[in-house]
Amino acid sequence: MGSYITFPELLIWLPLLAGIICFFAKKEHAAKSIAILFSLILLGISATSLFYTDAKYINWNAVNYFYPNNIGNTFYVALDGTGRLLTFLTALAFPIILLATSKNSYKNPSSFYGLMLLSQAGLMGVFCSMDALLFYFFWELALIPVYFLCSRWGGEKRIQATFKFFVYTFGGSLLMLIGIIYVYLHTPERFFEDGTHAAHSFALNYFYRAQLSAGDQNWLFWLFFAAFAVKMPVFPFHTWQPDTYDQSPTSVTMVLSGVMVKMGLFGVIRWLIPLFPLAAERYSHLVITLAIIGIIYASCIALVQDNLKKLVAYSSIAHIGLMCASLFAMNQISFQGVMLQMFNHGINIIGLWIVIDLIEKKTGVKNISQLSGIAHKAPVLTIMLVIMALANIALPLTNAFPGEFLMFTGLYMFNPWYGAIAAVGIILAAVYTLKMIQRVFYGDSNAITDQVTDISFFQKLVLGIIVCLIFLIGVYPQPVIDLTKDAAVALIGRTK
Amino acid sequence: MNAIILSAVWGIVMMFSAVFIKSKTVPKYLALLGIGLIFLVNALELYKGWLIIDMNVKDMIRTNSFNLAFIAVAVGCTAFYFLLSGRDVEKVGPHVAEYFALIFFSVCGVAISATFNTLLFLFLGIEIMSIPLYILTGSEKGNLKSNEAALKYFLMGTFSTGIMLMGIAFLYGGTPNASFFINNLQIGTGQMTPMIVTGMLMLIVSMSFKVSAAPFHFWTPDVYDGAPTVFTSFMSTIVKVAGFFAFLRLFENSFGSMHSHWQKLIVFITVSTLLIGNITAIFQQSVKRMLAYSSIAQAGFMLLALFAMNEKAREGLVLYAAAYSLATIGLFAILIKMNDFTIEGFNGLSQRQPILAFTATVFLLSLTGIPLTAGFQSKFYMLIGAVENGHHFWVVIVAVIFAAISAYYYFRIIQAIYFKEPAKEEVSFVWDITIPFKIMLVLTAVLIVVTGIYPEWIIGWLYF
Amino acid sequence: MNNVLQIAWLLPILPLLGFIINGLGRNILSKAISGLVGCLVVFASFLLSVFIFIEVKNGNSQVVHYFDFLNVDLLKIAFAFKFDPLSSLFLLIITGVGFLIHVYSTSYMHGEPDKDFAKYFAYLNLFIFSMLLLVMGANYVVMFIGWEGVGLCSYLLIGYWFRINDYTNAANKAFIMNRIGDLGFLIAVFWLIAKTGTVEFDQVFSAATIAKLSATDITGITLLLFVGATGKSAQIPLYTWLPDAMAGPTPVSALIHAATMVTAGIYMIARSNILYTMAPVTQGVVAMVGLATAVLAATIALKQNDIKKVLAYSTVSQLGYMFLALGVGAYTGAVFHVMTHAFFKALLFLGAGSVIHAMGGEQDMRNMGGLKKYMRTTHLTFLLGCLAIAGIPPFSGFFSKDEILAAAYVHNPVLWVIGVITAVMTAFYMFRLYGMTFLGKFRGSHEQEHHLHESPAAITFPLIILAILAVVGGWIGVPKIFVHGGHRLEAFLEPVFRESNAITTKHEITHATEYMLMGVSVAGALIALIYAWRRYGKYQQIETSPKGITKILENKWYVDEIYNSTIVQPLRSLSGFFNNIIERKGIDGLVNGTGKLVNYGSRQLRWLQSGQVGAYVLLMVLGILILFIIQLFL
Amino acid sequence: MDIKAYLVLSLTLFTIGIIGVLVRRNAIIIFMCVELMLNAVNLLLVAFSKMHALSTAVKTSAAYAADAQIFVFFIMVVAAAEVSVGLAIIVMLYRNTHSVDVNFLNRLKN
Amino acid sequence: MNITTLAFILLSVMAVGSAIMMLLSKSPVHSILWLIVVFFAISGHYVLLNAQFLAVVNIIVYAGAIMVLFLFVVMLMNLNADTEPVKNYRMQLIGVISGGALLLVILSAVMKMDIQQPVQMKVGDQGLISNLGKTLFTNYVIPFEISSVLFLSAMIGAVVIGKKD
Repeated sequence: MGSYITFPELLIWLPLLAGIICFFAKKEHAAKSIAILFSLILLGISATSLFYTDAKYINWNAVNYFYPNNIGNTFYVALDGTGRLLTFLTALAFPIILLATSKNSYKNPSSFYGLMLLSQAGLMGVFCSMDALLFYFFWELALIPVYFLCSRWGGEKRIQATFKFFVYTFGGSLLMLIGIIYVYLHTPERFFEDGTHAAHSFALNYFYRAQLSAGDQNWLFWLFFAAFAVKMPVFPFHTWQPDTYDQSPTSVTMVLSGVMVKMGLFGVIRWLIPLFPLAAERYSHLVITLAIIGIIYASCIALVQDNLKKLVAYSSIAHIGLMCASLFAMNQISFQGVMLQMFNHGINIIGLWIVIDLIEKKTGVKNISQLSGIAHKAPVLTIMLVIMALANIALPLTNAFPGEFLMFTGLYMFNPWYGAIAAVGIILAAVYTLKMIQRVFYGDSNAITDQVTDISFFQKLVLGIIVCLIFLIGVYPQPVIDLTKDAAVALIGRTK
Repeated sequence: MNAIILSAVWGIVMMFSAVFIKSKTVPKYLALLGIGLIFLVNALELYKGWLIIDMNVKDMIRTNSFNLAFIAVAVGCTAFYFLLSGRDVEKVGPHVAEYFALIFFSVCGVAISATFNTLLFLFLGIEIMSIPLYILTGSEKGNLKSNEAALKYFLMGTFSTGIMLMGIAFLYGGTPNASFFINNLQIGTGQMTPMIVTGMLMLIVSMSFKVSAAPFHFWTPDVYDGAPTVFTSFMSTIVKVAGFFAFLRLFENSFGSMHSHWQKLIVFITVSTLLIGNITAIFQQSVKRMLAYSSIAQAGFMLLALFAMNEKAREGLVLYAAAYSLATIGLFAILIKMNDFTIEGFNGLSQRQPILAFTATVFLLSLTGIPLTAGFQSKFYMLIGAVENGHHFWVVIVAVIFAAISAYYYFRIIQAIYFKEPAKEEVSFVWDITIPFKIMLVLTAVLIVVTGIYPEWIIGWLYF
Repeated sequence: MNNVLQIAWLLPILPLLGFIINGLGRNILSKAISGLVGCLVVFASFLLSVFIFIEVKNGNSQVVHYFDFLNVDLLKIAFAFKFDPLSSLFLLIITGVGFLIHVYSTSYMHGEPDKDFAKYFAYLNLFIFSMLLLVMGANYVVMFIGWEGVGLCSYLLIGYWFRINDYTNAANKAFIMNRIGDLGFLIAVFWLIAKTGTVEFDQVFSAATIAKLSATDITGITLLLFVGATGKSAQIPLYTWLPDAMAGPTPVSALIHAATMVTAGIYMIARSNILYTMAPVTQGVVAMVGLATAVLAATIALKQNDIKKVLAYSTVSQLGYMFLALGVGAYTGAVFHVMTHAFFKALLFLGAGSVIHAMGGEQDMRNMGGLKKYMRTTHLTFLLGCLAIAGIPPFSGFFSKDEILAAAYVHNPVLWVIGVITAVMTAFYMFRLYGMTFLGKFRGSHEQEHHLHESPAAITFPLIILAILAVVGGWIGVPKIFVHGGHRLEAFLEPVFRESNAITTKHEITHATEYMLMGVSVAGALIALIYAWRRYGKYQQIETSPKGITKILENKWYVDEIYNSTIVQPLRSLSGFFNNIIERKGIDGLVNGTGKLVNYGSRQLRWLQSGQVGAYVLLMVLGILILFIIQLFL
Repeated sequence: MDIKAYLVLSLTLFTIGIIGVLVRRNAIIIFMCVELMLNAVNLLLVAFSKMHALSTAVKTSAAYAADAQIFVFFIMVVAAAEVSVGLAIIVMLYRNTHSVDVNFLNRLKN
Repeated sequence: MNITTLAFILLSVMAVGSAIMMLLSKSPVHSILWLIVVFFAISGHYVLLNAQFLAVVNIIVYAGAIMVLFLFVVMLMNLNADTEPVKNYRMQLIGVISGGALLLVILSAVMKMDIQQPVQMKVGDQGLISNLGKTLFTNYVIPFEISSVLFLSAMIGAVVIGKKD
């Protein structure tokens, strides 16, 4: 390995390959097993890559295909702290999602699984790419399969909802494209191995060396932020999210909320803050204020949500808002907290979606008001959900606690008031989560929930894995934190 | 030069073939042969500088790798056009060979307007390009729409020709050394004389008309809608991009030094074109008409080349020519197979014709400008150019916002293809869809994707 | 390193083990086994804590570090346990009382189906586990882990009968109120980190660190910590959850909502006593709040008819006492009262439980009476408990309460007066309860009367043990005016409060005054006691609609209603506003509005395309004109 | 003679042509107006050629002056070609709809 | 006020006047006749400018061939009557106004120019047939060749469109 093929390449090409294979699979179980098999292999690879973080394995973790062109971009992919963690999250999320996808729930499944894997490839690319143009490529490519998945297999209002989502993100990323171009035109000249040279370059390290005045940074910041803010989403760019989560098939919702929203945060970490440290400094208060408004706002709406999926969607908005806020607190504690929390949030929310999907499948409704007393019909399901929910409200010894603790600490160090106000969110989170548990699971079962049966062994297994992860990281988060140390330090270095 | 001569000659060949060949299918193969030859000789000229006849053109036509490469692109697209829609040309009317002959003459005009070096040849090129189109537009004699379109096109076309000639006259009068050579108008770097301004302005108007840029675009929807679909496909792609190339060539060589003086005109035209094209396209129900408006919208993006007028923009224009033409030709080729041109006609295409559905999606994504398609690369180059140019930055923002809006109507078709249930009656296709046709579609799609991944294979030619 | 402390990590692990066994095996384990497991693990940890206690008593108190919980940048949070007199004492109380209550539960919860039975014990073990974490944690974060853990367990146990909606409501209320407190706790921790960069007790309390903190910092931090305490220990304004928490099974009320969890606040403040000593403002606040709570709860308790509610309010009031003690700097007194209170309040709850058990779930005292002759053990132990809480010498309550009152008097006589009044009220309502329950003649239905019987050994055994403790428990803290050096507890806890004591200026009070104080309070208590005995000894049900102050008291000063209308409703309507107006109409409306606008524009622009050549040419000409104007005049 | 006179004249003719295109509805007349526009251009070109013939800049090569008139010649050529095509289209239209009124051409709109 | 100027004015008035008449006359036939008058006037201008070749060609091609073609077509359709029964006066007014505005704008733009270069009248040999012929067949032979393509396509057009089938 190493000299032949590198981790990032494997991470990108394998799912792509698998996806294309899946398209030609005739039977469902064939397609599904291919998908699961490949995603498990990928998980293995990604897990292995966690043990090769050391600098001396650089040519295992980074590759830079040069091909002659006159705009100076190369196929430059590499794994660094954040990217490694998020690729691992992606690699971890997909097997779980695919396993949780119950049989023949989607018509013509082969293309369904194919598209799923394609989106995985796109995500991997986003997290690996070290070249702005490449990054933009993958940024869009991750979107397209998801668009098709949502509007093909979603609920009845899927087309409008998904299209709203698409236009939102597409517009945002086009603005980012302009920003990329502008920065590109200010990068120094680049000389290639073969003697040819380009006037500018898209490579990350060249972008870091771009000559940008403070004035430029101030508006470039917003061009980039538009794309990331929509993706996260930050208040007030969030209205696509609840509808989309509600309408799209749950497997896709898991991808969206578990992994895809991290793209926005990742973008901020990898591109926004390092490229425009001055502007980031300057606008940090504005962004944090927005994010905190988002936290309170989303939590309040979650209080009165009757639709289970929308409730989770809004709670996710609140969580992302917190991450965004503490990203812009810009100290190492908050950075590492965010990086840790991105991973945790991915796991928790996927678990939450699995359970909610099960409930919807078993009862056929997703309105809290119609559900009641599932607890004594399906105790295991209940326990699982309660654990997920508690992780969602960051109870100690669940994985979310260390992350949120660090984030709040960082935010508080940046400015006590932000920390304090943002922390109100944890109360609201407790309120709506417990209300949801009470309404759905406690009390006496009604006509709808009478026939509910408990979950199968297989589902127990899948959820069990997630629960184990939750507690594992909750009790001993340090290894994950260490993984992101270098990245955070480097980031701090850029901002200073 | 080779392309000009051979296409003219081959037009005559086609014309006479009508006398000897009675079969309806043979002319297509003859035309394919011809276009292949033209591509070949043009390529030879590009690589080796080899000429069919070495005549002294008195510098009235100037060939360099750049415009030869463009001719190669145009001819290549024409070849794809023949391969995809050749069989549909036969469906239009009895005079198949004549249709092909006209197309060849039009290609001759394309070649001229890509290489002209004097206003005379600009004029001739544009005319040679357009007059066959008037005829082709009206070639469906029984169809009133076709007639109407032809008349409208003709009247307004000649009108714009008049404007253009007036402009040329003013330029001639305005230049101190009476000359029609575009690079010899000797426009100083100072303020332009009123005559020059007037002349240039009238040229802008007439060229904008040819490339259907607002507010001179009004003929476009009607003509594209009325003309036989197969010819709409031709005139909305190859001819239009040729017009753009001529536009760019003229203004770069003659008024390039005064760019800052007339850039605001281009800004006005660009923005209004983007606005009208995109906004009006949204509400269209007929896909054919929608594509007409989308061609206007794309024109707005191509105008960025004139707005920027730098190296990247020039490359971008050629890329755009290829990307836009291929995608549109492909779409029209699929559209012809439909028996109703409304968007509902596409409902559930994916279930009946997966290959068509897939390729159509690729074409639409390319037109929208999604990465990995040629469409993205061309837009990307345009944007680089436009940003590099530095003035009127807001135009770029407007452009991308409209690019986002354009997704709205392109994706309506995609939604129809994939997410809507097919209409009950299964006979939604007039003509059978042959295997070669599918293969060609896939080939086109592949080409688009390849260009999207590695556009340098086209750009490389420009600096051969 | 000593081998007992080496295996100290077993202490929390054992209950956790019990939790896991009972939790996973709840479908297969029989009642006997799960009960046995539940009790055994707690008993084991009790033994362990006894050893640890001895170890610590031999002056070997230390911090045992296990692994880094969080280690980021300069912030290092260790997962470490601290063994010192304070924690070891609490360990004893928790595991000891905990064990007794486990035993009690085996019989009390016997009616439950197997799996629920196992679930119950699992929760109980989990509670012990978190409580141990809370107490042993060597820094605020580990403490917070336990802190929220116990909150979770109380939530789970209050909502144990989750099919009844009121119960789950109570559970939610408890958890959310605790969360509000926890928020204060958390922010205090952030503040600490921001200022000092550490949360380890030893470092925080070291003079060097405290030097880093300004007076404002200390006041702020301590106040915020106190907010946490009010949540956990049910003080004003966050006390209302505790009475509702009586929805849970009675042993739970005894363990969590009387003996252990609710004292966490006191433990935490005692733990960070040095900070509080250095923040007189906070101390004042703590004392005030504590006293206010004591009075308020006591007044409410006067008019409650639900036997458990009375006990609950008395708990709140007693906790208020403890905070008063903390407020006036009598940390030892507070801890002392925690211990004694743990004994007699657990005893009282368990007794009440035994009564309820006998009455077949009946909790309204108006339907009881005359149980004396049916259940002797219960009656006797209960009486002892009442005497203890009423502060009648020589029962344990007397000593602790007296110590607190004395300290209050030293600090400010007014506090003392109010304290005494509260004590009197306590004596009154406790004996009102006693009288209504055990004296007079039975007022319940007949089948209840047939059903009446003394509870089995598993119930009476803990009662007896606790009764003994309630009697003798106070003797480790005999004030020096009786026996010199009689206050062994003070001596034992001295190292913990050394710095505080060093700072606070102790002005001794004369023996005479002290006797006088004792006399007054005891006398008051006795009078109230006898009055209540006489009055409620022959209590008859008289149907009179309550009016005036009585009505207010029966409705608990309408506090719940006030909270509901001032906090809950506004929040709900705000959310509704956000959801319906801003989200739907505002933001989404804007987004969709843009789409609509584009569509509209599209529909309008189409009319430009009129189809008329003349019009087209005209528009072209106008276009030319515009271009000319732009070029020439702009 | 001053060139301005010729400018005014031919621009007037040109504008008359444009106005004709605007106001008349008979396709043939419109077409004729376009022809008028072309003639106006021709006139202007010839005038310019004669102007340049005197101008010092191009005295050296009298050929340049001829260019304009050649150009006029080509314009006539093109005009002739256009006329044949245009009239053919008009006749075809007349065959189908017995009218040459452009205002009746509104099957294609919006 | 010499004879040249006089002729110029005369011809100009004639051209403009008959152009307007072409515009105003109802019957297409009259319009065509008026247009022929305009062409004659323009040819007169050519003569005045000593562009003999163009003068001749103008008469032959335009006044002769093209106009006659028009005349034939009109006759063929016998459009001698008024072909525009319903008048749209508003449209006409707008048309005239905008056209006039265009004229004014262009003139105002062009008249600012500083060329005092007179136009050579009656003399000068560029316009002579021999000269033009020489230029045409030396410098301009290629455009000449290529313009044949136009006629070819026009021819085909006649076939494709005109031919009845």
